[in-house]
Amino acid sequence: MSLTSLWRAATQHRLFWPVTALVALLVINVPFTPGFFEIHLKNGHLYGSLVSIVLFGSPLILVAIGMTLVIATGGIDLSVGAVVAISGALACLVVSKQGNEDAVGGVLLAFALALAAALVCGVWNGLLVARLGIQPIIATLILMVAGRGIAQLITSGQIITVNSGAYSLIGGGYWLALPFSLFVVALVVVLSMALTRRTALGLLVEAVGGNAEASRLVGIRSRRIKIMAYVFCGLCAGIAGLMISSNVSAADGNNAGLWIELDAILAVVIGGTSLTGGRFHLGGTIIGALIIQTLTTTIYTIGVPTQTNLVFKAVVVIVVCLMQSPAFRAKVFGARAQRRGPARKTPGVPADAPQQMEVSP
Amino acid sequence: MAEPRPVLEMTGIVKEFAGIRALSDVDFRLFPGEIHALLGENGAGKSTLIKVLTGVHPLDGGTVVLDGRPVRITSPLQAQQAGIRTVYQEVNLCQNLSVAENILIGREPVRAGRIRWKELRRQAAQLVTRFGLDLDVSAPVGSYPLAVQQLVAIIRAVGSGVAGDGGAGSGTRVLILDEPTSSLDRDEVEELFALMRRLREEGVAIVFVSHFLDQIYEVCDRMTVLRNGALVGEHLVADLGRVNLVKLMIGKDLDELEELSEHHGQSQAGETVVKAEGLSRAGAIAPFDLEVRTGEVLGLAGLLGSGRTELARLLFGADTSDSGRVYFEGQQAALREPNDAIGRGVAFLSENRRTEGLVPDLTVRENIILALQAARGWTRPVPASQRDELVAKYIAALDIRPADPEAKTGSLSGGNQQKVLLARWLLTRPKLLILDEPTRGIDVGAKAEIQKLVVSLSEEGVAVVYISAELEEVLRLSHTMGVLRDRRLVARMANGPDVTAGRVLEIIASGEHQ
Amino acid sequence: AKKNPAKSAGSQTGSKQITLGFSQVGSESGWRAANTQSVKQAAAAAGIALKFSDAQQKQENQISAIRSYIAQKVDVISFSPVVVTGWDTVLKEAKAANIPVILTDRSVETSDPSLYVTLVGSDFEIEGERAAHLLEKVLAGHKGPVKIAQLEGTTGAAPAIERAKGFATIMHASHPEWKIIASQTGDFTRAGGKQVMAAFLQAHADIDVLFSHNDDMAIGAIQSIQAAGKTPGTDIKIVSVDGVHDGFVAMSKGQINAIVECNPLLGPQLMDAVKVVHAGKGSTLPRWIKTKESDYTADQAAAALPSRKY
Amino acid sequence: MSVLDGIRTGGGRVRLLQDRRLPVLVTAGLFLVMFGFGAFRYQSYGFLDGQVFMNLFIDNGYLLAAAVGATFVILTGGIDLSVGSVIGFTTMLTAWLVEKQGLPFLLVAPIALGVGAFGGYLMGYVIHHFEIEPFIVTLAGLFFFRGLCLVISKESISITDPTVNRLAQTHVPLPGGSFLSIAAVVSLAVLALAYYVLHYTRFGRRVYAIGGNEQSALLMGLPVAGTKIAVYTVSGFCSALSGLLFTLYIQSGDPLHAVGLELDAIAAVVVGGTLLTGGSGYVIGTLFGVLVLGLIKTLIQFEGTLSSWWTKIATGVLLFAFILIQRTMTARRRT
Ligand SMILES: Nc1ncnc2c1ncn2[C@@H]1O[C@H](COP(=O)(O)OP(=O)(O)OP(=O)(O)O)[C@@H](O)[C@H]1O
Ligand SMILES: Nc1ncnc2c1ncn2[C@@H]1O[C@H](COP(=O)(O)OP(=O)(O)OP(=O)(O)O)[C@@H](O)[C@H]1O
Ligand SMILES: [Mg+2]
Ligand SMILES: [Mg+2]
Repeated sequence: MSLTSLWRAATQHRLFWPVTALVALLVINVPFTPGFFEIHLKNGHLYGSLVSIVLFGSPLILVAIGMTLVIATGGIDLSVGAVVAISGALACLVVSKQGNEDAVGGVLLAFALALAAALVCGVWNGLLVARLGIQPIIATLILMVAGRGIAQLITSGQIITVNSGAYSLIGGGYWLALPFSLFVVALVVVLSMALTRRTALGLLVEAVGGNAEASRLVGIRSRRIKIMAYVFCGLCAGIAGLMISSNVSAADGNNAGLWIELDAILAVVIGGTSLTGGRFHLGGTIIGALIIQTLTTTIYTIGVPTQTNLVFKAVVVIVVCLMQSPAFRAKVFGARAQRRGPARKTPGVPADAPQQMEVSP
Repeated sequence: MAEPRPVLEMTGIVKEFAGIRALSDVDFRLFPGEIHALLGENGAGKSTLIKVLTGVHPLDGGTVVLDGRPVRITSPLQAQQAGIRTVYQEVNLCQNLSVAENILIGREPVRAGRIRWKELRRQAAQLVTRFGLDLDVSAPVGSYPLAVQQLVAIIRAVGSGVAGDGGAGSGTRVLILDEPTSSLDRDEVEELFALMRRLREEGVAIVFVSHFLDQIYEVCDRMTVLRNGALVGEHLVADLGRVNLVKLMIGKDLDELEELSEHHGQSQAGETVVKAEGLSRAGAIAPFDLEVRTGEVLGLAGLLGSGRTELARLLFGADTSDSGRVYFEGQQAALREPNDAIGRGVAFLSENRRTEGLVPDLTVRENIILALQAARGWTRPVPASQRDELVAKYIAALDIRPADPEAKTGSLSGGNQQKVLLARWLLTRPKLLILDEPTRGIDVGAKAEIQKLVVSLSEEGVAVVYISAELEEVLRLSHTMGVLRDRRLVARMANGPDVTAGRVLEIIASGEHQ
Repeated sequence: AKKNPAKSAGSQTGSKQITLGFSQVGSESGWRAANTQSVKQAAAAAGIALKFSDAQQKQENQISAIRSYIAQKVDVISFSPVVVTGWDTVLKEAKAANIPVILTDRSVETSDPSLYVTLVGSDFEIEGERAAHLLEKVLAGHKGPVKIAQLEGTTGAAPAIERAKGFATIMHASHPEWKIIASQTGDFTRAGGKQVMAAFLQAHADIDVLFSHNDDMAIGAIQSIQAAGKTPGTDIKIVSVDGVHDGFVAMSKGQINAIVECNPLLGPQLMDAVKVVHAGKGSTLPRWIKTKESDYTADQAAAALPSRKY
Repeated sequence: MSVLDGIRTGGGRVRLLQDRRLPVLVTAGLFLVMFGFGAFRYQSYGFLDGQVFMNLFIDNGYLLAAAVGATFVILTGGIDLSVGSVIGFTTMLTAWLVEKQGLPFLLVAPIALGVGAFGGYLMGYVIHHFEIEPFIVTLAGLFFFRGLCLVISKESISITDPTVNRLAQTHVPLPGGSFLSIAAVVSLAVLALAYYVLHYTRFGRRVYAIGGNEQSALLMGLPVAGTKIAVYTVSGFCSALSGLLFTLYIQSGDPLHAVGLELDAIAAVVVGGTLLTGGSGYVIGTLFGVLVLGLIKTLIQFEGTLSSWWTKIATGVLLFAFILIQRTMTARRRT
């Protein structure tokens, strides 16, 4: 009895379906990789599928978090992939120019420059959207196209390899036996949660995304808010770029973060944030990103034939989305729900209502 | 004579939203050739009943019988095909389409599948003029003021019935009007009533929702009263006096209305809050001077489209002015954005709550807190405790239902949404409060509350600009009156016993003020 | 900073300078960049006016580029086909405008062989076979079954398909004991190679050999292998294709056991061909001018490393 | 009623401000300016040769067809990301059926179109009835159809079928010695048809109504469900058609054909002055959007000195310059 009500409460929860999907995906792996959930210590750090999911998933999580805010303002940012490439390229260039690549100072300088570049990209997008009023998808498409070029310009089309322990830490290294990127992600998540929920930023963003004109009329400086969102998104992409390049100790202007924007948007939506703007859910986004990374890993581990990768991905995505859609559940499991629905009981008509109603002659 | 068979009979109607009962076991019947008032407080369930009938929301229980045949209507389209035409409460038009299309879309005149645009415009213009309106039917409907849009929506609904074309809509059996007059002026209301009477002669059954009791008593034959989603009774209008009606609606006597008679004592002329000199905006309103002092209520009267909203929007910086200057408390202000004005203690309740007021996805609490929060900036959130206390206070003060700060504002009833917006501005403690149609869609009880609120605010020294399509309301509340005509401020005068509705209308008609 | 192209339009101004229209696939990899580099330098060196355009991996772009070269009446058109099929129409137009065409890097399928004069480049399928033969060397003395993991290039891309094909041919022909137990695409990128390899290592404890369709993926994979606590090159033998600089670095460290060189520096050969063709002696050229390439094993790596230009 | 006179005059003014044709006109104008620039800069390369202009249509015919489909979707406020994949899939399916199964092209074509339309229908159905964001459903579509390409075959299939060759190589001569390809002509026909449908049929007006305000459209008693699904079906159909044109253009099926083309299509639509929020825009604008993108490519090719990355950067810069000017010319005061 109370159990069923508990169950209903659980299923009502926003994160129920995303989490279910995630768990399901993880479990699928077990028959193919018996030791899937095992985690053991390999030369000084944790090692196992779950670990690598987190490790390889971190950049996506970061980008998706930034994307969440942009989408909440009713926008979208297609340029994150390019920004990833730019920041990675710039950082690696700087590091590789150092005499001693391991010098922490040089690496920090590289980070600073890369993030500065990412920030500029964010500001650029923000200005195009908020100041010039260009439609977000097209405004960011510009940087999506040109940004790749810039990244390749930086690397002059080559792959810049760095051999710097310090640099490889952020995206590939371990700390306290855990992937260092885990800490970075955690930091960013905490920051963004604080930024949006401890301050009023979250509310204002949701207002702007929910009804721009109304927001203007209550005096919200929606332009600033939007610009901030794009800048934040740019920064997240920048950090992701550092991670991706650091993970392989090399910058690949052309391929780094290729199509990551689509996965990020996917993650955001799976996480329960609507592309029309307004309400946003960072927690959901993180789950969404993990789902996608797990999906990727699953494809590799269960030996899906290469040519069916995409079909497999498509099917999983659509199933997850259908499961989340109340309309779908209503239509499919609707029949039972109907019957379980409240039986019509005689309603409590207020006492002072006339008991018998006069009928017109 | 024997009672004719009802054209529509709804019995035991039940509707739930996420467990909340909006309608419980409501019966409703409608006879051909009658105008039937559907009455109740804000949130009583009127609109929901209508939406359930026309297939916007699925029924959770109960039966609908149309012309003696039980029917299951699952979409507005079906409702139309069954001869039920509806004007929903919030104006529902496609702002991007022309007036003509909004009136006739779905029934466009076609030859061999090809739309005949000339004919379309001709028919539309014909309907519009038949309604005594004079509009450019090829202009986008979004370019017209809300009031005009409401008329267009009405024309769309009744038009089909009148212009008996072969389309899916011909032969209207039932016409449903959910608060059609909430933003209309007398003349339009008159036109509407004339039309309704004409249709009644033709045997059309009309459901009429309104919070204006006089209008009810003017046109309706029969009424059904709801309270808290339950049926309270069905009566002949002739059988039930106002006082009893109100009593039925809100479940308690209402005498405050009388008590709050002709208030406009001497405005204890305080210092100037706002002063406009030659302020204007091309195509919207001609240059005007205006001054409002602390504790003064300035009422703006004028016909639909006369420029009241525009005037207000200029004072608030919602639109930028072409010429003129504004001074707040002495020093000049450049109003580029609303928050320039808000920073100086101005608040503006827009007449158009859906597009310019609500953030429907946000909760009541968030909507209420929004203006205050915006003023404080994103870095300084309103402390939770203080916030909840404020919100709770205003929910109680304005009697917002459901009194749940977590409720999604979009799901509130029209009147309650209006109250939320009012609360939003009140807790910014403005120096100048601009109210454009604040009582639109608000029920009798709440209306009285709001009017009293205005009075007490002015007593606390708040300067108020009060715009309402309801002249009496303006006359009753304001210390000074401004009269607009054709987007020009033609007269300003101190309110007094000598200033009567008749006199104001005279000025509006003649255009000058002796 | 754009100079007025009219100056460089040799063919128009009647001077003897040859104008070559070159349409590059794109710039998807370091290999490609080196290739572009080489073409540009060689052109400059040979005093040929080069009109270069990058097709961003899109055949339609390449086709319209070729069209625009025809419109610009260049003397010779050259391009490295993004895919092998679908060139007939545009090549016919070139022929109609009697502009000779030289393919670089990969060949095309066409109904009418007269549509292009010659191909300067290598053969991916053969590279696959060479890889297999190299693996034989690497595994010399190894007994028993060999479990192979394969890192494929971008799914559907010609090099990926052909290299896999070539490798498989030899394997099936002469090595029943070899078995490909896992094969996935790493999109020719390091990140791809690393992720896929990491997953492979989780799923299959016992991989003996990694065959990677290019060095970048191999380099990525090496990192995963190390993370899994194994020694690349020893616990898992690695054979890959391309021979980019970093590949050789890895090989000199013994992390890669053998590399099939696929030489991007075909600019000089191309320019020679262009001159011949423009002189009207195209018929004297072989249908396929093979690029100078060789195979390397770890022991040669250190020696070869300094000479790697890309 | 005379009180509304003021309103009527106001109406005129406001309508002038909000004339929805403005963006299209501006786009067209800018296109001509750009073309003039090219003509001036590359005159010595025969840029003014009528064929260079015709090549814009020949080289972008398939894009035009796809963009027209996308216009329908975007006008309802939706979006279709599956365009590129459906094109790729169509080329693959066609090539496979014609070459490997030996079916006649004239039989294969309708099959391909049917498949594309059906795919669109399915996506529309899911979008509307299960209330899932178009972006996501069509993104899944993107993955799915691209995947199907590879399932058919990893390798590209060249088409030697004589019918295809004839169709591909037929030149439709034009006065002035220049010519168009069949594909270009077809795409222009599609454009004309789309224009007619959008502006002279009830369906077309419903598309605009839904884009204007779906909720209102529903309450006005318009068949929203049908229209929305139909719109995605149209888009699927156009994508498939575009795929066929692409097959003619390239005479081969390749699993990697038209990757990312959806973005070009969307960009073309938006550059053509259509709002992604729906309800506002003209399919003619889409034509100019396509031409502008094509022209950008052409200019860069004629420049001929740009390295790979400068090509990308230049593309972005030109796009930006274009949109910026368009934006500043159409920007109107807020009312
Ligand atoms: N979509 C919805 N979701 C949840 N609750 C709803 C929804 N629509 C209406 N309600 C609730 O149903 C009740 C009746 O609302 P309804 O709009 O019928 O009132 P009403 O009589 O029209 O009031 P008003 O006079 O203000 O228009 C309200 O409590 C409202 O909160
Ligand atoms: N014909 C019209 N075309 C465009 N805009 C119009 C037209 N008529 C009115 N408006 C707009 O309506 C406003 C002028 O009417 P306004 O709403 O201010 O008068 P009002 O007295 O407030 O009418 P209402 O009582 O309906 O609010 C301005 O916003 C003006 O732009
Ligand atoms: Mg209502
Ligand atoms: Mg008004």
